[in-house]
Amino acid sequence: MLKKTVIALAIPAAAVLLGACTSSPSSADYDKMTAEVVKASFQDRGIAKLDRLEQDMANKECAAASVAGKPIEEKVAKAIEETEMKTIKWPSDGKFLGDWKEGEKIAQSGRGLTWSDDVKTVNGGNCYNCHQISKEEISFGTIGPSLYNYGKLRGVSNPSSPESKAIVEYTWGKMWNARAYNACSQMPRVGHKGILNEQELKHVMALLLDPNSPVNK
Amino acid sequence: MKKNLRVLAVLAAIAAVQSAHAQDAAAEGIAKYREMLQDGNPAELFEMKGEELWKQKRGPKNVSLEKCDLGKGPGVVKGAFVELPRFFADTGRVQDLESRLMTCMETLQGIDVKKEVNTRNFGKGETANIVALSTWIGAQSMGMRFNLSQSHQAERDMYEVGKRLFFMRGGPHDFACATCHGEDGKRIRLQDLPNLTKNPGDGVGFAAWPAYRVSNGQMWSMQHRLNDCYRQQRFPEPKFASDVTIALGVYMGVNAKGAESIVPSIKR
Amino acid sequence: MADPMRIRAAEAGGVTTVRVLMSHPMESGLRKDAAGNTIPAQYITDVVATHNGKPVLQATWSGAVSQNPFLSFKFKGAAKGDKVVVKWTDNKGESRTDEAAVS
Amino acid sequence: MHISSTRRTVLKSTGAMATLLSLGIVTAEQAHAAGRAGFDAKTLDEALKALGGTPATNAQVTIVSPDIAENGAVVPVGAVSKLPNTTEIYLLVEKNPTPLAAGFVIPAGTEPDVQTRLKMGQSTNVLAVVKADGKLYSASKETKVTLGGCGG
Repeated sequence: MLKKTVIALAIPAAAVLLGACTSSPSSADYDKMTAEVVKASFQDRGIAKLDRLEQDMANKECAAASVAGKPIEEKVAKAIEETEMKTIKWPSDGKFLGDWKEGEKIAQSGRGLTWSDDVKTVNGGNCYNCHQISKEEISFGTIGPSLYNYGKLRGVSNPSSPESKAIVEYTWGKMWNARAYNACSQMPRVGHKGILNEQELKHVMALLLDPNSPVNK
Repeated sequence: MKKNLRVLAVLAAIAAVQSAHAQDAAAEGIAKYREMLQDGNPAELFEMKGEELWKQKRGPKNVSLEKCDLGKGPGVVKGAFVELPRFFADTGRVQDLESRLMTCMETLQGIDVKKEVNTRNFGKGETANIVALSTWIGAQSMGMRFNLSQSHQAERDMYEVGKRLFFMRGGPHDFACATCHGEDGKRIRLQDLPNLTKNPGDGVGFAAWPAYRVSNGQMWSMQHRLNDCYRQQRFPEPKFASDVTIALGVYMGVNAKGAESIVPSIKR
Repeated sequence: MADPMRIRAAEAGGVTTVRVLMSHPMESGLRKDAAGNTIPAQYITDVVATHNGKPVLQATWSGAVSQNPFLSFKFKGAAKGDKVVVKWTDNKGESRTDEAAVS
Repeated sequence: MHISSTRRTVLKSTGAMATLLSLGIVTAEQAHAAGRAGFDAKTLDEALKALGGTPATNAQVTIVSPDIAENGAVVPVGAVSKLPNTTEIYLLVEKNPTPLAAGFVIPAGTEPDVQTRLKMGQSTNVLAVVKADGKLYSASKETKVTLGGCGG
């Protein structure tokens, strides 16, 4: 018998091998094939290294649900939310709000963490890419909900009052790690992943919750 | 004729934009701006260069690309673009337009393209030549509708891999292609985002690249478009013509079945 | 060497519309590169279009004209088949001349 | 087929002004002075002064520029004049570092109707100034320049 030669190319090889024994590959086969393709295709560039492709439970499960075209199982979602909730760090000095003017600048900026940035690049919050925030900025995205009048609509007239405590804490937690509240939220885990630091998050908090911020006018 | 088709496709795209945000004056203003830009698309400069490169004798073997098989037989250009990526028996691979051009440049002309192509500089050398060739070849299918084959097992495999890549979340921001391109009617800033999980309509998404980018004066082929998507996704870099880029091309191209190509288009 | 222009000249009702695309970086001299160094100015300063040797348009430009410039204008008196010649010159003295037949 | 209709010839030359001179449409002095007057001006007023003074607005002059530009790098701008004997057209972008962006000489037989693409650093007034019968007239409109892309 002739020896079979395995072709070095991942995809056609897989097709030939799988085609020999089964009519079509299973979803698990495709997951494996995808992993091989990813491994062969990506390369480090600048600060964007290959370790960024490693997926934690939250990303793996949410992506799998999307591929299957089904909502994530409730049990899995709960497990993700519990894990993510534990990552939230509260302000070290107990103060939640900074300067809304600084917050606006951070919300405007979409910079940082790409391979064309370097470690010195100051990260932006990317907020306007997905959300309406202040009325003045007409160039806003719609991937996330509008945050115009965020504090006002939630009845926050004094962010340091006891009545406002729950919404202030929720807002902080949501920005630190959105997936503690919604397992497959599309929003970046801004605090948890170190996109913004504690001080920067406080400024964005002020943009959303300070009654003097244009957001609440 | 060609010009009319282009204008019609653009008007349809603009009409779609306008109805989606009828009450949004800003969006309407931008649609008007895009309409104004249609006359005099610098992509035509790249088309000219691409046609010349196709017919010119080049490389160690000093031959043209006129015998290159883009899937419809040697030398057949018209209609090839709207059927790519596809499986090629001679290489045993599914290839997109750019990777197929690399094969032709290697085998016909003897150019060591693998060493030449460089995602670090799409505007130089053989990489720029592939962009120009893609622009011209794409333009020869203007007004035609996407119709990718899924008859070969390798093509079906690439679709399934592409789908998984499309939803794969990673990097510091947990972004996937689907973050921006998984739903209808979304925008990033003021840019309308096509839903690439289905046919997003004529002349949008997969049916709009190669495109001239006015923001930087560059002509971008799909390889460059995907490269920059991954940059903005904060992922590491996909290699030029790697299987990740081809699988995503198959996923988007198959989903876009029936969409009319307006390539080469003009973009922000 | 600069890449060729794309010139289209179409006659209708005695009026010829000329549309020109030029391949040029149109660097204003005001931009900085990633390292913070000023990118030297290089832009088209003069454009001249002629029909049968007679000038039909002359343009003087600054670096504020967009990269890969587009220019459109209309003139009377050309017949189909006539030649329209366009020439640009930039601030570095580089130039390019191309022509097209009126269709 | 359109591609082959553009024949390419590269000519060595000493500049477009030389061509104009040799063609006899400008004199040597005009070539020198008219050449780039106003292009160095840093404000709209200075630029207008260099062109010959403050123009009167006139409804026969039309400036074509979009209400909103998705990208300031490429903004379609044009001007049309219905004034008889229009011989020059200028396009100015008020808030650019040097407002005068382009000038056009319109010989007899050419219509005072030109279009091009200009760069704009921010939202600004865009002006068309035309010279007709030796006098200056203008039209202006505001174009908003938005931040495109993802802010990165």
